[in-house]
Amino acid sequence: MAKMNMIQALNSALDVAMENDPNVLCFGEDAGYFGGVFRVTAGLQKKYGLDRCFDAPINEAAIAAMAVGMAAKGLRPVAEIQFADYIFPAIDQIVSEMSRIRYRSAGQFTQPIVVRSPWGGGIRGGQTHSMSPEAFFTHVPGIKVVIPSNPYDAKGLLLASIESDDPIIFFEPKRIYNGPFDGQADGALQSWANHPKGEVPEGHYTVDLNKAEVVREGSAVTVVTYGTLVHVALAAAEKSGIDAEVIDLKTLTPYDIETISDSVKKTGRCIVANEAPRTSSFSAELAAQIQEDCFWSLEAPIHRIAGWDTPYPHAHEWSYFPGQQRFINAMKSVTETV
Amino acid sequence: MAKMNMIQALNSALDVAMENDPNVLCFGEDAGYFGGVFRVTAGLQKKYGLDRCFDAPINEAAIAAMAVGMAAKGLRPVAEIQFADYIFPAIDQIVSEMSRIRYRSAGQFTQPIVVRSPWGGGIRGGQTHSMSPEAFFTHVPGIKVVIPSNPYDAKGLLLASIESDDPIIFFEPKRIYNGPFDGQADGALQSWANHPKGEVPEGHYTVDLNKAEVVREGSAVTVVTYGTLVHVALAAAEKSGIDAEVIDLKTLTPYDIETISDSVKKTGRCIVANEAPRTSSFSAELAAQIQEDCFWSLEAPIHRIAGWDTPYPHAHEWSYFPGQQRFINAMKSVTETV
Amino acid sequence: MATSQPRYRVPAPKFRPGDEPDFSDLKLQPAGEAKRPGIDCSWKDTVDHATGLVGALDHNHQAVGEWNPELDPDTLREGLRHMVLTRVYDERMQKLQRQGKMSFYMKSTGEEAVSVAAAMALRDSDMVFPSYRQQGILFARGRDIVDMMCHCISNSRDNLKGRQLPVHYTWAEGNFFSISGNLGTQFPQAVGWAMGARYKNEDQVTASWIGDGTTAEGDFHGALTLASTYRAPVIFNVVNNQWAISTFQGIAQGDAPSLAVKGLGYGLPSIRVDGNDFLAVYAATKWAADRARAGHGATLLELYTYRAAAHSTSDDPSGYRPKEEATKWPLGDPIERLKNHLIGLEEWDEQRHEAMEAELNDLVVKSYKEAESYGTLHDGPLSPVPSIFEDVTADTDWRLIRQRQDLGV
Amino acid sequence: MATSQPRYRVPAPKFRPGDEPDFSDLKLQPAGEAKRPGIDCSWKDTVDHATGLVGALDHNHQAVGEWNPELDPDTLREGLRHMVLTRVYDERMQKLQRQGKMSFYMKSTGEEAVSVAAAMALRDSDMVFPSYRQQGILFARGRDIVDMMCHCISNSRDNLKGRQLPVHYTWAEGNFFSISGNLGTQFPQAVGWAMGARYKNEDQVTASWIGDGTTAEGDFHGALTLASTYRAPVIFNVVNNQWAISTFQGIAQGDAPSLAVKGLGYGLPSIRVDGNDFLAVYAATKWAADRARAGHGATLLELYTYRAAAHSTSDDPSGYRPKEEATKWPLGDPIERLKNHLIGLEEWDEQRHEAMEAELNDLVVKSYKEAESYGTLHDGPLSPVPSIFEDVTADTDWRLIRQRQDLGV
Ligand SMILES: Cc1ncc(C[n+]2csc(CCOP(=O)(O)OP(=O)(O)O)c2C)c(N)n1
Ligand SMILES: Cc1ncc(C[n+]2csc(CCOP(=O)(O)OP(=O)(O)O)c2C)c(N)n1
Ligand SMILES: [Mg+2]
Ligand SMILES: [Mg+2]
Repeated sequence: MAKMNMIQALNSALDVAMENDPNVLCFGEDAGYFGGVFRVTAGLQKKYGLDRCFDAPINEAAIAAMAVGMAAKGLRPVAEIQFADYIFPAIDQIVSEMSRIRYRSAGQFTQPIVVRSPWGGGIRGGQTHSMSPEAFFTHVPGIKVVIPSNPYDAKGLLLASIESDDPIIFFEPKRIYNGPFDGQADGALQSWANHPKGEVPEGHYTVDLNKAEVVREGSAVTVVTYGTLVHVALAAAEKSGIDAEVIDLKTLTPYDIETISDSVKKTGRCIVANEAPRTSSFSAELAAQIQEDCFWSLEAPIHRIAGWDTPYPHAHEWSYFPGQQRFINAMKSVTETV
Repeated sequence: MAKMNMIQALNSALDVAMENDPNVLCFGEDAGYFGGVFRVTAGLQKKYGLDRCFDAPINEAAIAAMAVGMAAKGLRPVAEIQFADYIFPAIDQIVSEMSRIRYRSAGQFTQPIVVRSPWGGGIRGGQTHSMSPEAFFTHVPGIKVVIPSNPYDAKGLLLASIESDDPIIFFEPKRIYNGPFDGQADGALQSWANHPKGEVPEGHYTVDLNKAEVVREGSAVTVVTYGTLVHVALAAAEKSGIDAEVIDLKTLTPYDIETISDSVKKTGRCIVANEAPRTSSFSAELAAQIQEDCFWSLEAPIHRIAGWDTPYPHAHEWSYFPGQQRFINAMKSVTETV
Repeated sequence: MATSQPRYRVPAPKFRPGDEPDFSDLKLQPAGEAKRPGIDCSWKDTVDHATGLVGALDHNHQAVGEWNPELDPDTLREGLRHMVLTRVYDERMQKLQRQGKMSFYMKSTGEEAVSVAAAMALRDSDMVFPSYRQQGILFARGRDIVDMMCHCISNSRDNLKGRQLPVHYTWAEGNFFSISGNLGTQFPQAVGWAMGARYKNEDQVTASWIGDGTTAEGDFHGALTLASTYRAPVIFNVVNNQWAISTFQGIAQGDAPSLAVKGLGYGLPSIRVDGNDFLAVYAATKWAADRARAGHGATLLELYTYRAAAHSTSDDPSGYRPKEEATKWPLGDPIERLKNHLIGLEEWDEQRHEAMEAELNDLVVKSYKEAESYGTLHDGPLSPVPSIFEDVTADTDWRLIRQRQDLGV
Repeated sequence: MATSQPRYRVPAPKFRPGDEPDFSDLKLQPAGEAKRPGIDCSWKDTVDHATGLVGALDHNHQAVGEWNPELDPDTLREGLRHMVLTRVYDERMQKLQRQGKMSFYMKSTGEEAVSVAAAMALRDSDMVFPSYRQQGILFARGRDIVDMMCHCISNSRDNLKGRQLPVHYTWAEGNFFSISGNLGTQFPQAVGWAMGARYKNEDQVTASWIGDGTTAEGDFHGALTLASTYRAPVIFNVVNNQWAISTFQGIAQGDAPSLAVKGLGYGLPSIRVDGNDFLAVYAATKWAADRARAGHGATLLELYTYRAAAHSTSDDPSGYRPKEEATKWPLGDPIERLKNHLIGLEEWDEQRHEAMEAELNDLVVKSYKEAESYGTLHDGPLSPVPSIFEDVTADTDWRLIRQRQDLGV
C-alpha cells in the first residue's frame, strides 16, 4: 500500500493498465510529453513511448473520433478531455457514434473506450473550468458514467473502466485531486495522506462499476451523492449531528438502485445532491426513481441540493457551490418534516 | 382564420415575423431555395430575398455560431437544424456560447435566437431521424425549450420565440406536422383540417411562452406531457374511460409549475411522459419537482412513461414509441394504486 | 421585404428548374494530361492536380496518359459487372421501396465507379468507412446480395436486427464499417482505425468516403488534422456529386477552386479525379493506397461526379434542378464509358452486355424472392422484439430488465 | 511496454528542457521581399505569401519593401506606447496575481504587436472577437485601465459582475466582444457578426483572433467555410506563438508548411506575417481591412510570433521547453524592434523610452490603487451576491426566485 492523492492514483491506474495490456494507450491535449495539465498522464510517454501516450491537437471531436476508430479496431484508448467544460465539441461523436456503435452494428464492432475528464467546481475556475456536465451523458443509452470520490476508488474504478468493453465517461472531481474537501472554502486544505482512502495498492485491483457504497451509516436521512459532495455531505452530518446515511454513488449509469432503495426504505427520508444546475440535473433522475421505488416509505419529499440554474459564476463561487451549510439546512428541513 | 397544418402554421409564423421586422432572417441546410426538407421555410427566399432566407453549409456548429454573431449584432436569426438528431455538432455553441453570452457579458450582448428543429419519433426514421434530445437543453441555464403540439400553438409560440430576447430551442414534433397522432401506428392518418387547433389566424398573434395548458380536464390522474404525446394521452383517456386531466406543457424551461401543481393537488396522481430514453429524460425533472411540491397530495408514486434506455430502433419502432397502450396501462396502474 | 441586391453573397447554381443546363464553360482538364507524381511526393507536387482533373479514359473511350492503370480485360469486365449489378440492384430496391417493401432507399446511380473502382484498387483486407452511397463496395467485395436485401427490408435475417435504416450496412467480416446516418463522423474515425492498424503493425490501409456537402462539417477538418499530424495510412474520398440534397456544391465550396484543394492546407497530396472514369478512380486509389502503405501518410481524393438520381426516396429533385442535368453532365456515365472502352478493345460487345444485364437482373429478382422469404418490414417476421434490448452494452442492467418487463416481452 | 520506434508519427519540437535552442535552420523570408498584391487579389496570388513571411522592419530596424505602411512618427510612438503599456500592465497584474489579488492571469508578452498594431490599423468602429491574449487592443482603443483592473480583480466595479475569469474582458462600447474561455468559438461568430454588419448596410469590418493550437478546432473550419461561402468582411488572425500550453505548434500544423496555408483551401487570400514587426502587422491588417471593406471578403493572417511568458499563471513552461527559447527567437521582441526603428529615424531615444516606461509604470500602479479601492476578490466588496441570479435571461423565472430565497439573499 502507498499513500497516493487522486492524481497519483489515476496515474497509477493508467500505468498498471498500460503495463498489463499493450492495447491500452492514452492521449489528449497536453497529455503526452508534459503529462497533462493536472499531471494525470505524467511519465507515461517516457515509459511507454511516443505512440502510447501522446499529445493531441486541440479538437475534442477529433480526439473522441480517434478513440472510436481505435476501439473499433480492437485497442483500448483512454482519451483525456482537458476540462469537462470542453467535452461539448466531442459530444456528437460520443452520443451519435461511440454510444451506439455496438447497438447499430449488432455487436460487430464494440467501443472499449474511457473518456477521462477533470470535472466540477470549487477551484475558482470560472464558468469554463467548473462545469459538471454528467447529466447529459447519463441520458445517453450505451455509455456509462463513473465519478470517483477518493484515490482508492479512482484507481480501482479507472482500471475497471479501462477493462470494460463499453464506453465510459470518467469524470474526475478536480477539487479533490489533492485532498478531500468538506465544503468550507475558508477551511484548511486537507490532504489524502491522512485519509483511509488515500491508501492505495500499487498493483492491479478494480472497484465494482455497478456498486454504490454506504460511506456513512445513519438512520435519520439518506443522502445520495457523488464526487466532491460526498465529503461535504459527510462533514455536514458530523457538524450538524444529524444521523445521516451517506451513499457514494460512484457509477451514475447504471446507478445502484438497490443500495439506494434499501437505505431510503430504512431512513424514510432522502436528499439527492449534485453540483450541476438544478433543472434536469442527475439528482432529478435519482429523485424521480426513488419516489417511484420507495414511495410508501417516504415521510417527506425528496430534497434536491444542486447548483443554481445559472452559469457557474467566478467571484461568487461560494454562493453557488453547494457547501456545508446547504447540506445542513437540507438535512434539518428534511428530518424535521412530519 | 385559415386551416393550416403545422408546417403551414410555422411557415406563416416566419412569414409574419419577417414581414414585420427586417431584422428577422432564417437559414439552414436546404432551407433557402428549396424551403427546407419539410418545407417550413418554403417561399421565403423568393419573397424576402437571398440574404433573408438562405442555404447554409452542412455544419451545424457554424450555423449556430453564425446565429450567435448575428444576434449579438442585433439581428433576430432563426436557424434550422435539419433534424434534432443533428443538433449535437452545434451543442458547444449553444451550451458554451449562446446560452451564456448575456450572463457573461452582464447584459452587454444578448442572443435573440430561435433554433428550430424537427424532433421526435414515429416516422420510421431510424436512430438518426427520431431523437428527442430536449432534456439536454433543459439542463442549460440561459436557454428556453419550447415544443408545440398543434398548428395554432406552433405559430403563436414560434412568433413569441422570435420576439423573445433570449435564445430558444424550438423543437417541432415532425410526426404531427401533417395531422394529430393518437399513438396507434396502424390507425388511419388524421389531418389537422378537422381539428380545432388546425384553425390558425393568418396574421400576427402569440401564445404565452410561460404557460402550460390543461387540454383535457379530469379528476382521476394528471398526465403531464408535450409534443406528439399530448395526442396519445388524450386518445388513451378517451379509450380507457379514465378521467385523466391532460396538461400540454408547451414550454419545458421554464415549465409552468403552477398549472401542474394545481392539477396534481386536485387529482392526487400523476403521470409524466416523454419519448426520449427514460434515464435523465425531462420527465425525471418533472417527477422530481412534482413530488417536492405536491408530496402531501400524492396518493401514488408519480409514474414515468418514456422511451427505453436504448438507441431508437428502426424496425421495432412501435415497440419503442410510447403508444396508447402504455398510457392506458399507466393510467390504470396509477389510478388503481391505493 | 426583399432587398433587390443581396447584402452578402449567397452562391447559387447556374441552373434551376426550367433552365437549359449547359456545362460548356466548365473547364475540365482533358484525360491523360495530368502527370503522375511519385508516391513519396509532397502536397506541393499536387497543387495542379488539386484544381485539375485526373482522367485516363478519353473522349474516344481510350485509355491514355500516366494514370492509365493498365488493367487486364478480365479485371475491367469484373469492374463493369460490379457497376451494372450496383445499378440494377439500386433500381430494383427503389421500386420495391415504392411498393412499400422498405421504409427508405438511397441510390448511387451515376456514381458506381467511385465505389467499385476504389474497392477493386484496395485490398479486401483494407478497411472502409463509407457513407450511405458506396454500396458498390459491397458488390466488389462479394457480399451476399440476399444478406444486403435482408438488411434493407429489416427482416428476421437482417444482420443489424432491424436497428438501422435501409442502406446503412455493416459488414465486419468484409472490413466494412457501420454506416452512420450522421454526416462526416466516419472521416476522423477512419484515422483512428488507420492508426490502430499501424499500432498493431499491420499494413492495412483505411479509406473513407463523404460527400461534397459534408466537407463543411467540423469532422472533415478534425480528420485531416489528425491524419496530417500522425501521418496515418488513410485515403480521404470526397465524392463531389454536385448536390447535397437540394443544395448545390458551391455552398460548401464557397470561393475555393475545388474541394481537393482543401487537402493542401494540411500538407496532404490532393487530387481531383474524374469520378465517372473507372480507370482514373482505380489508378488514383491505387496510388493513394500505395502511398499509405509505404508510410507516406494520407491522400485526399475528390471524385468529381454527378448524383444522377434523387438524394433518397424522400427527395424529389425536380424542385431544385433541371431534369436533364444528369444527361448533360460532361463526364458522362461511368458504366457507358467503361463498356465503350471494353468494346473499343474488342473485349466486349452489346450483346454480351445485354446478356449480363439480364443475368444480373435475374440474380437480383431471385435474391429478392429469397430475401423476402425471411420476412419484410411490413409483414414480418422481424428480429424478435426483445432484441431491441440487446447490444446496448455488453451486460444488461436493471433498467433494461425492468423496461423489457414493462413492454411485456 | 514502449516500442523503440513509434508506430505512427508523433511530431515533437526541436528543443526540450536542457537543449540549446538554435533556430538557425528556420528559413524565414527576409523583410521587404514579399510583394503586396492588390486588395482584389485571389487566393492564388497569395500562395507564396502563405508560406513566406511578410515583413517591413529589416535587421537594421529600417522600414523596407512594399508592405511598409509608411506611418508617421506620432503614430509609431503611439504604437510603441500601447505596446509598452500592455507589457507593463501584464507584468504588474502577474505580480498581483502572485500576491493573491486575483485568481488567475494571462500575459501577452512578446506578442504585443499582434494586438496593438492590428487595433491601430482597424477603425475603432470595427468589431473585434479576440481570444484571451489580445489585451493590447483595449489599450490601443483607449479603454480605462482602472476598469480593466476592476474586472481582473472581480471587485464591485467589475463590469462583468464577477462572472468571468480575469482577462476575459467584454467591452461593448469599444466594439470588443465578450471573450470566451472555450477556444475558437469566436471565429465563426465573427463571421455571423460581419454578415450582420453587411445586413445592416454598415461598412464595419470584423476581426477575430485565435492561437496556433486552436486552428485544430472544428470551429476554425466552420468559420472559414462560412466566410468563403458568404464572402463576409472578416479578418481571421491566427496567432502562431509556437505553443499551445505545453504543446508545440507542430501538433496542430502536422505536415502543413504553415498555418496560413490552411486559408488557401477555402479560396481565401492568406498571408504569413512577422508578428513581431509592428509595421508588418499594421500593413497586413490594413490591407485585409481594405479588402473586406471593399467587398472582396475574408483574409487569413498568420501572425508568426513567440509566446515569451508562461501560458498563464497556472503554467510553468520550464517543464516542456528550454528557458532561453524566447530570447533566441529569431524575430526578436516587438517593442525593441519598433523602439530601435524610431531611434533610427531619430524620432525616439533611450531616455524618452525610459521616461515613458516609468510614466506608464506609475500609471499602472496608480490605476491599481484606484481599482483596489473598489474592492478585491479576496476582501471584497464584490458585485452584490444576488447579482449571480441576474442576466440569465431577460426575465427571472420562478426557479431562480426560489433559488435566491434558498440562498437567503
Ligand atoms: C450531421 C448531419 N447533418 C445533416 C444531415 C442531413 N443530411 C443527410 S444527407 C445530407 C446531404 C449530404 O450531401 P453530400 O455530403 O453532398 O452527400 P451526398 O448525399 O450527395 O452523397 C444532409 C444535409 C445528416 N444526416 N447529418
Ligand atoms: C475547447 C477548449 N479546449 C481546450 C481548452 C484548454 N486550453 C486553454 S488554452 C489552450 C491552448 C491554446 O493554445 P493556442 O491556441 O496556441 O493559444 P495561445 O494560448 O498560445 O495564445 C488549451 C488547450 C479550452 N480552453 N477550450
Ligand atoms: Mg453530394
Ligand atoms: Mg499558441
